Amino acid sequence: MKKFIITLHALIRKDFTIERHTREIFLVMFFFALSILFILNFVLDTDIKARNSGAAGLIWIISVISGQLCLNQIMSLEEENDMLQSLLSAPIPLTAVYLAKTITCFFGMYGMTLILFPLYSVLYNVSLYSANLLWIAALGCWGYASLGVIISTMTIQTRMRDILLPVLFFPVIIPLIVAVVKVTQTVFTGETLNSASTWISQLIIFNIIFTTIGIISFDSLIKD
Amino acid sequence: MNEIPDTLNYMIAGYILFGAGILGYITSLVVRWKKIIRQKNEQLCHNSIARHQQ
Amino acid sequence: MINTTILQDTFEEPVLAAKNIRKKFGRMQVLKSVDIQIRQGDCIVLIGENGVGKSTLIRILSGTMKPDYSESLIVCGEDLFTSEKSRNKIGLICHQTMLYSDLSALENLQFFSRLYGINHEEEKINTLLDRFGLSLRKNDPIRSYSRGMQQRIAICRALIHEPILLLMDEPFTGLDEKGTKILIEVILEMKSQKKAVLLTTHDPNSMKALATKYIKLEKGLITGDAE
Amino acid sequence: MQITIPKKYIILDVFAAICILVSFILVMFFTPIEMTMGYVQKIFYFHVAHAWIGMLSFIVAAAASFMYLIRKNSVYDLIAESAVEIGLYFTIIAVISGSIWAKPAWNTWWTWDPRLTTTTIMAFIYAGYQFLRQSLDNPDKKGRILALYCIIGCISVPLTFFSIRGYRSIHPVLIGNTSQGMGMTPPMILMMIISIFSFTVLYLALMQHRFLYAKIKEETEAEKYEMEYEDE
Repeated sequence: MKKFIITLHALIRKDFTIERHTREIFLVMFFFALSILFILNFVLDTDIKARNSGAAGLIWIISVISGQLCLNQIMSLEEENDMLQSLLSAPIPLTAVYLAKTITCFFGMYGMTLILFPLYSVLYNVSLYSANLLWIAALGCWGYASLGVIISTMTIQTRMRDILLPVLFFPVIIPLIVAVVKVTQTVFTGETLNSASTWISQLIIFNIIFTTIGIISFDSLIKD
Repeated sequence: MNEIPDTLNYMIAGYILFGAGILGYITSLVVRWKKIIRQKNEQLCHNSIARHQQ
Repeated sequence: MINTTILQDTFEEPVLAAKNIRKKFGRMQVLKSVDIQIRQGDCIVLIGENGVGKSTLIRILSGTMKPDYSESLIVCGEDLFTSEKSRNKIGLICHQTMLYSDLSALENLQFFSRLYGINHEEEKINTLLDRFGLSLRKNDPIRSYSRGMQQRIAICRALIHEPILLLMDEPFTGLDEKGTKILIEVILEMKSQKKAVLLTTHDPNSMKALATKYIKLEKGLITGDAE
Repeated sequence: MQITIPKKYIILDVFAAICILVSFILVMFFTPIEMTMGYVQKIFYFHVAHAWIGMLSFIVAAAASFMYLIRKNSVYDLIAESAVEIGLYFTIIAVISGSIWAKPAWNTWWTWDPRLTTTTIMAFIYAGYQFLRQSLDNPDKKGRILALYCIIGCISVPLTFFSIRGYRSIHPVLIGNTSQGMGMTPPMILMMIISIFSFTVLYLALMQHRFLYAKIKEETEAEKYEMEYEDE
C-alpha cells in the first residue's frame, strides 16, 4: 500500500513537473476557456435573465469543452517516445497509472472551474458565491476526469487521435453534465440542496461506476 | 363529429423512408458483399500463383 | 567427463526461462513455440530477418506484452506475469528512448528510480550520469539533446535499478561512438558479474567479441546456435 | 473455391420478407384511422419497430462485447460489429420517421422528449463506435477497446434517459403526451406487436448476413496482413 502511494505520487509529480517546465496544458486550457467566456459576451450582452439562468450550464459547457484539451495533452505525453511501454515494464500496478492520470486531470479541471465561477460572476455581474460549489465542482470534475482518461486512452491509440475524442466522449458524458448542471443551478437559485438530492446521488453513482470501470479495465486498454 | 386531419402526405413520406431505409441497407450489404467476394477471389488467385512459383 | 563438469558449472537457476511462448497478430502466428533459457553470464544475440518477431519476443520477455500462451515464463525464479517484483530485475532498451522529452535527464532518472523503489537514488543517479558523461547537462530537457545522447540516457534508465537481465532491441542503432564504447563496457561488466544480456542486432558480426551464443528466430521458432 | 450464401439463410430471408410485407399490408388496409391525427398515425407501427430494433441491437452489442472481454473470442467482436451497424441504421430511420410523425401530431419537427433525446444520443454513440472501429489498427487491442467503449455506452444511455426523465418531472413541459398518451385501441396494440415481431425477424435475417460478411472480411483482411507481413 505504501509502495502504491509512492508510485502514485511519483506519477503525479512527474506530470506536474512537465507542466511546470512547458506550461502547455493548463495555460492553454485556461485561455481557451477565457476566450469562450468572452465570445459569450456577444450572445448574452443585453439579456440579464439569460446571464443568471444560464450561468450553471454555460460554465460547465465551457469547462467540458476546454477540459478536452487537457485530456488529449495529458495522454499524448505517454504516447510519445513509447512511454506506455516504459510504464508497462516498470514494477508498478497499472491501476496506479490510471489513478495518477485521473488525479492530474482532476486538478487541472478543478482549478479551471474554480477560476471560471468567480470570473463569470465578475464579468457578467452575477453573484455566484457559495461554499457548496467547492464540493459539487469536485464531484463533477472527478467524474469528468475518470471517464475522460478512459476514453482518451482509447483515442490516442487510433489514427485520428485528437479529433476522435470529443465524438466519443461527449455522448457518454451527458448524464454527468446534466446532473452537475442541475445541482449547480439549485445552488445558484438559492434553494436547499435537499431538492437536488436525486441529482447529487446520480452524480455520485456516475463517479463510482466510471472510476470502477477505469480501475478494472485500464490494463486491458493499454496492454498489447 | 371531428374532422380527421389530412395527414396522408406525412404517412406516405414516412413509409417511403422506411422502404428506402430497408432497401438501402440491403443494397449496401449486397454491394459490399460482392466487393469482398471479388477481393477474396483475387487473393485466392494470388495465393495459388505464389504457391506455384515456390 | 568433460561434458559433465561443464554441466555442473552451469547448473544454476537460469536468469530467464521461457517455455513454449506463442503469439498471434490477428491471424498471423508470429511466435509458434519459442523456448529460451538465459543463464548467468550469458550474452545472447538474437538474429533473424526483419519482421520475424524479434521485437515481439523482446517485448514479451520484458513483460510489456502478453503472449497468447506460455507454459512458463520465469525470471529469477518468479513468474513474470504475476509477480511485480520480477520486473525489478529486468532492464529494457528499445528503439524509442522511453523518456519524457520535456523533463531533464535528472528528473527522468529520479522518476524511474521512484517507480522502481530505489534507495539512495541521488548517489546512484550521479554515478551513472558521470559514467555516461552526462553530468554537465543533466538539468537540460531531453528534447535538446542529440540523438546519441538521448540513447545514452536511455541506457542509464535501463540500468538505474541494477537489473540482472538486460533486454536490448537494436541498442547500437543511433548510438554515437562514445555511447557504443560505454555500452560494450556495460555488457562486459554484466557478463563478469554473472548477470545476463539478450540483444538483437542487424549486424551480428560486430558482436563476435561479446556474444556467448547466437540464436536465430525463424518462422516463429528458435533455431539455436546459428552462426 | 467460391463463397456462397448458405441455403438455410435464405429460408429466414424469405420469412422476413413475407412478415414485413404482411405487416405493411395490415397497417395500410386493416388498421383503424386515428381520429386526432389521421393517417400519419400509421407511421407509428413501423417507427416503434425501428426504435425497438435499435434498442435490441444495442443490448445485443453490449452483451456480445461483454462476452468478448471474458472469452476473447473474435466471434463476439464480429457480432458486436454487425449489431452496431444495423442498430445505427435503424435508429437513424426511427429518429427521422419520428420527426415526420411529430410535425403533424405535435406541430413541431423536434421536441426534447426524453425518449427522442436518448435515442438520438444512442445513435451518436453508435456513430462514435463506428469511427473508432475504422481508425484502430492493432487487431487484438481493437476488439478490447471497442468492447469497452460499447459497454461504457450501454451504461451511459440508461443514465442519460433517467437523468432527462427526472429533469422533465421537475419542470413540466408543454407537450406532456408521449407515444403512450394516444389511447391505443386493442387492434392497434395487436398491430404494434405484429410489426415488432416482423421487424425482429428481419433483424435476425440481416444479422446473419452481416455476420457472415464480417467473418469473410476479417478472413480476407487477416490474409492480407499475413501477406504483407511475409513480404517485409
